[in-house]
Amino acid sequence: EEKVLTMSTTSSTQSSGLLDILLPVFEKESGIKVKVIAKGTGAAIRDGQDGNVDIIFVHAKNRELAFVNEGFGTRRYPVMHNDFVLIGPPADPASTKELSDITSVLQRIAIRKAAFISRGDDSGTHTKEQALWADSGVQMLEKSRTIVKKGKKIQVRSYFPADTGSWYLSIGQGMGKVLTYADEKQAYTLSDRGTYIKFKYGKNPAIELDILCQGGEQLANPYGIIPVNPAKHPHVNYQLAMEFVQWITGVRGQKLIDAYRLEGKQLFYPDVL
Amino acid sequence: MDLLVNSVQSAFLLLFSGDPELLTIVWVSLKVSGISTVIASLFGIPAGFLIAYSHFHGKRFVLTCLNTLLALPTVVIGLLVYSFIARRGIFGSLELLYTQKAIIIGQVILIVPLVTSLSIAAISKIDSRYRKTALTLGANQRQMAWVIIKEARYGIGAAVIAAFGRVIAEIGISMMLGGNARGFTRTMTTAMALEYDKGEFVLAVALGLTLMSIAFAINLLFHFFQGRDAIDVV
Amino acid sequence: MDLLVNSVQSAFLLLFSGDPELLTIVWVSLKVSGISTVIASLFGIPAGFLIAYSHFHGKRFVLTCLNTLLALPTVVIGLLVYSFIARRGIFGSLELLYTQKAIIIGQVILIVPLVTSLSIAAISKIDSRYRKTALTLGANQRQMAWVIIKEARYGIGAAVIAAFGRVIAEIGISMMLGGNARGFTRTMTTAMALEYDKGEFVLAVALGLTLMSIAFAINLLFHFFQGRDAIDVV
Amino acid sequence: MLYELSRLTRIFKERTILDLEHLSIEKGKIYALTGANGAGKSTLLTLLAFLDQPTSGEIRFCGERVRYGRQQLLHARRRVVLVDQYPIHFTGPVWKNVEFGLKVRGISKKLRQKRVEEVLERVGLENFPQADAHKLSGGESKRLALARALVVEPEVLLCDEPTANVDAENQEIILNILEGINREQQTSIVVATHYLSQTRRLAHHVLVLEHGSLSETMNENIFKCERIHKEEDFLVCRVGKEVDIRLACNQVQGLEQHCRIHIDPKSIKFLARDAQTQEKNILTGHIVQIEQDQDFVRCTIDCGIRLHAVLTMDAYLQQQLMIGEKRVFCLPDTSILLL
Amino acid sequence: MLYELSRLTRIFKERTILDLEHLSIEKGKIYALTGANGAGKSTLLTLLAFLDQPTSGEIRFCGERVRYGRQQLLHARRRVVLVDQYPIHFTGPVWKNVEFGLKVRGISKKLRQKRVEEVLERVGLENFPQADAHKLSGGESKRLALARALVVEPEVLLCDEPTANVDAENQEIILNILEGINREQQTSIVVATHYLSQTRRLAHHVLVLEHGSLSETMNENIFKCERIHKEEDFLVCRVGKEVDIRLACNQVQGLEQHCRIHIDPKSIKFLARDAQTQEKNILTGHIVQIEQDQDFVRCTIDCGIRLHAVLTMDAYLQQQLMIGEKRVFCLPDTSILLL
Ligand SMILES: Nc1ncnc2c1ncn2[C@@H]1O[C@H](COP(=O)(O)OP(=O)(O)OP(=O)(O)O)[C@@H](O)[C@H]1O
Ligand SMILES: Nc1ncnc2c1ncn2[C@@H]1O[C@H](COP(=O)(O)OP(=O)(O)OP(=O)(O)O)[C@@H](O)[C@H]1O
Ligand SMILES: [Mg+2]
Ligand SMILES: [Mg+2]
Repeated sequence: EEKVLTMSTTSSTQSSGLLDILLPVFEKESGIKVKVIAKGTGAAIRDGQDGNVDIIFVHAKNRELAFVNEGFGTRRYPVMHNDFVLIGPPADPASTKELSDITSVLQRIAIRKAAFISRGDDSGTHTKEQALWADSGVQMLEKSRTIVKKGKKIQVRSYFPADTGSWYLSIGQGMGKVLTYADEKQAYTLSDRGTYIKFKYGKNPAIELDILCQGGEQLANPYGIIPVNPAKHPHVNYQLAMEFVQWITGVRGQKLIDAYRLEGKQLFYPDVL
Repeated sequence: MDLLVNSVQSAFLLLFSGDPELLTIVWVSLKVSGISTVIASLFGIPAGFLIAYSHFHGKRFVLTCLNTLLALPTVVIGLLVYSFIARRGIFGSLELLYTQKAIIIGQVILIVPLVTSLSIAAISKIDSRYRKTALTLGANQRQMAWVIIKEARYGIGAAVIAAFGRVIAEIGISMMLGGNARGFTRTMTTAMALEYDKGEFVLAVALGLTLMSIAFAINLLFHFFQGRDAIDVV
Repeated sequence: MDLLVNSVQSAFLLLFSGDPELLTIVWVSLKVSGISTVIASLFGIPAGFLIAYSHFHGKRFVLTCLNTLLALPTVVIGLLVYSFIARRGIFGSLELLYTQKAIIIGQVILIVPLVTSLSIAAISKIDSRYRKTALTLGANQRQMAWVIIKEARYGIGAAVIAAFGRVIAEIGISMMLGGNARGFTRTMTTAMALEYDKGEFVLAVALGLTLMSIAFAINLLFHFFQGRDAIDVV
Repeated sequence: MLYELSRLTRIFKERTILDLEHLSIEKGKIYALTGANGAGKSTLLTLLAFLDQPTSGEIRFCGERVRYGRQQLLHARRRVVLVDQYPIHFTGPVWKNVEFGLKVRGISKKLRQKRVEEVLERVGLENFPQADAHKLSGGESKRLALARALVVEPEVLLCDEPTANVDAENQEIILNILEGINREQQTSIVVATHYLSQTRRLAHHVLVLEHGSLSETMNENIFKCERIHKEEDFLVCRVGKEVDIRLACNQVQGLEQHCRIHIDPKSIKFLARDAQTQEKNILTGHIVQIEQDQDFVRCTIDCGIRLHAVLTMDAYLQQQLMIGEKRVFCLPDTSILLL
Repeated sequence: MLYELSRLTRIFKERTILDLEHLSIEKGKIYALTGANGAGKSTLLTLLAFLDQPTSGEIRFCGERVRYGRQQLLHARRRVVLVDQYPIHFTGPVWKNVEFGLKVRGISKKLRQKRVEEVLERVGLENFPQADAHKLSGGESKRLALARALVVEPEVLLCDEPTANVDAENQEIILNILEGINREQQTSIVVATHYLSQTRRLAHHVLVLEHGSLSETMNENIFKCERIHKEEDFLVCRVGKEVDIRLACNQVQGLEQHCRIHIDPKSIKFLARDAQTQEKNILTGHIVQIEQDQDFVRCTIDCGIRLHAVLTMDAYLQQQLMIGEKRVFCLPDTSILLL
């Protein structure tokens, strides 16, 4: 019988093309086929909670840890990381180039009311963006909606800078679409490096946006992999999941990640190697 | 099961919360899909009449093409329209991208084939004596067309309703050409897709149910206008 | 403009490359949408007949509901089906999620209202003398229904084609319930969406054009079966 | 009894179209059903064919009360076939249309072939088996409808105006077919018609409908008239352009400007050339048609309006009525009925 | 000349339905158009109404060659109205249907109101202005179609079987209307009909179509017959169940088992009770109908089949034909035509 491992992951691992390099090798070496379901981080974690998949591979560290704490996952294994970059129009209307620190850049953008595009989709990137806004001291607004879950009323909250008027656009879409949008509107946005490289160097016509701020602990973007807990969902294929975890955090997997180049640029940095 | 129950309750809360953001979203949805449907009907019904009632070489080919266009995926429409109205496209200077107008353009392209093709089906089953009678009684081409369209109104009505349903439930084009910008081009469906992406399934379904209630209200209105007789058969 | 030209060229390359992965994708698309359309038709056409030809209290209400269901967004269908077939759902043990069967279930739900509603429109315009004639000549209910459905075949054919177009071009349900897993549930449209996500616009449109060519071929076949007479009007 | 209808009504949107106290139809007989447009003939035939339900009242068919359940209806309908006034054909060739009734009865292909050929020959459509049924001419289409009914050899054949739109030759043929199947297969037949003169020779009974009820008076000699002036004990009404009729005053209570009158054809009296009479209504007209009506003779007089008179054979021979002759006749008071 | 048709054909799918060498129709006259089912009457009327184009040949209307451009057609069509054989009505009430022709001509609401009321009254539908046109009875529907045409007061009125399905009273009324508008408004009228006896009294000319061409012989006295046996110089054919007709041998070259014959009504000769004759075909039958046909007298004889004979008035008076009488008559060889 065919061994199939079902994995939920964020779109960025898939659309960056990394999985297309990793999985065929893994499949050849272990005889395990990996069925990849790529979606937003929120939905991917949700898949794990619901036991629809055997393993999740995402980038939202706090939520990953919560996932493990609540008993849905056995353990978070760090796999790799890359970083977020703040990009914007070459003309740089908010003059952010003179600043090096991401929080002050965001502050300046808010003060100048320069157009900023937000993912607004609770993805890893969006979670990061919200945290950065909070750190930058820009006043945040909270918006909540009441919904019912398991018979109880609960609030669904979202945060965004106050006084946004028309400069802060929350578009609730994937990274690629946000880049396209920002390019069209010549606006600033926060992106993961992989997608940015792809859209800047791998696409014709390329986006015009440039990196205006990068580096620093605050912009780190770690990816973790978590097998779904068989104690919670007995049907999951924990054994295959662990085989994959061992492989990807092992030498073979880590080397492949390290060697992966998109448009000649390194995208991900292995955590274990 | 849970999901459904929770969502129904949440939908009620949403509907009665009077949340201004939700109202905006509903209004944008209705406006955009309403306008798209009207434009597509104004174009598709006469086109359907013309195609059904003319003889020309390659008519079968045109029909096959129309039916093929029914399978036009929203991604393709989105990208093609995008390539024209993007900043660097031919119509870039009109600044249409990420506006409601852009959604309307895309949606019209999406449903014109549907309205046309279903209108042809409805119109071509109308007894040819209607045409002859109208003409012999002195109708000109336009008046004759009107007679035929009136006789086919139930089928055409169904086409228009189907088209409206298609666009109000449509996500791809609204996302790609509208951009799902909060307060500007966010529609019920893009909002729903967003909540789904976030993993907020209850909220997504609740928004969907809100959409359905609104669609229901509109259909009630439509039925009312279409009149009693349309459905009396046997 | 560029996009279109490049895409057309790429589409040709794709089509004639004989890439086995592409072939799998095409095959999955066709299989899934074909089966969905057949199931939905087997259910929707008889349902349409029954609704059109029976008198019952609340018929108008049923019609309005049907029309409302035309506006059912794919996200809602996706989530509701998901909640049933997810591991924790009632049918979780069937392991349907992220399989082609799941897509088919969702798509059937998507288009049954379309097929039913358009069949009703087609059938209810059929002269009531057909029914009377069939009955007086000794037909039983089933045989009479068959007569009526045959007389309405052009309208019903249009409904089926529209439904097929709807599902083969559909993305949301295939994504949510199929999961776009390569080699398993990747369809033309989810592949397209993926390429779009990757920013590979040319490839996305090229896939779209490939889809259109296939849809065209299928429509040609369909036209061929529907026969010559169906479109002869005037 | 084939059919027994009692206290039957059929109401459409508050308008009572049929209201029959009692009607029996015998087995194996031919009935002609006549009456003005809108009298309810087609509505009645539809009820007799079990294609519609009466609003109230009951229909007994072969002694049993008709029940409107699916299975019972199918059973009854297979014994009765209705040929529509404006027939409609299934899309497809003539052949398929005729074959339909046999096919739904599950009759073998070979037998179908034979019966369809026979019946097409009978109605004179043998040259068109493959023609598109929708493109037939008016009369061909009517004959096809008849063929479709004949092929299943029903016990009861209901024909709504079978000869309308049919050419003279085929009218004869159709009448002969009806006569033939009645004689040879004892098929019971009800024919709705406006051409009584044709049907009279085959019908065993004539039923006249008037506003949905059975009537004694034949629907002929009915005229619209206009009140002109009143004289001592009668009222002068004008029919058509030039004919004045005097109505006795006891009839004319509250008479409106326009009214309709019926003149009993049996009461019209031809006068000898030199006769003297007290009658109020004495008219002169040309005789334009004379025809046999079983034991009677019907005669049409053109006196500005066309009047029909029915005479006994003796009276006819005695009067020596000849075509083209100008004759004087009178309408006794009792022969004129205000409707 | 109103219409002049020359070398006109109309072909449907390789079947030639109409093939007219020449046909002229005069202004201000009433024409009756007759012929067997499928002879092409309706097809011809459709061409005359400019609702269809001839396959070849030309139509001149009021001296001008008809062009099939939109504008020219609209102009011509506004002068000519066709009443269909099986009319169809627009969904909606009777009133709206009648109003249609006036509305498309942009006539004011007030005038429309008046004209519609008038014409409904004329065809006896004044009580149904709000009735659903699709639910009318057969004859009411026919009359509505006529009303719809009359209301626009066309120069030319083409009626396809206007009296079929219409009751006796209204048949009279319709014939009178046609006569009236022809006399008072000089409307030119062409009426396709199978009831020549009715139309004869108003038609100035009778056109007979046979297989799409004009014919001299009336389409009556046409019978199917079956070859029985051959005698010396003639062939015996059986018509119907019992009548034997002898055909002269010069006609019967290669005759098949079944054939059709036409008997010229004008050539039938009644014999004196004691007359002797050399004729081959001597028959006996009852006289069942006699009617006036302008200067002639038509007589129907039932001798197993129904034969029509046409006599001059003199011959009729001399023969003293009486209804019910049994008479002997002969069919001269030249009166029988093999079709
Ligand atoms: N479904 C219906 N709804 C309303 N009125 C109806 C319906 N069917 C028939 N009628 C009315 O009932 C009356 C009788 O109709 P019916 O067809 O029985 O007449 P008929 O005797 O057959 O007349 P004709 O000689 O013209 O065929 C007509 O006035 C008609 O308008
Ligand atoms: N559109 C068509 N396609 C093919 N055949 C046709 C078409 N219309 C008419 N016909 C055929 O042409 C012939 C003449 O038809 P038409 O309707 O003119 O006859 P008609 O003289 O009016 O006969 P009727 O007395 O029965 O009304 C018929 O045999 C008919 O089947
Ligand atoms: Mg009737
Ligand atoms: Mg005809």
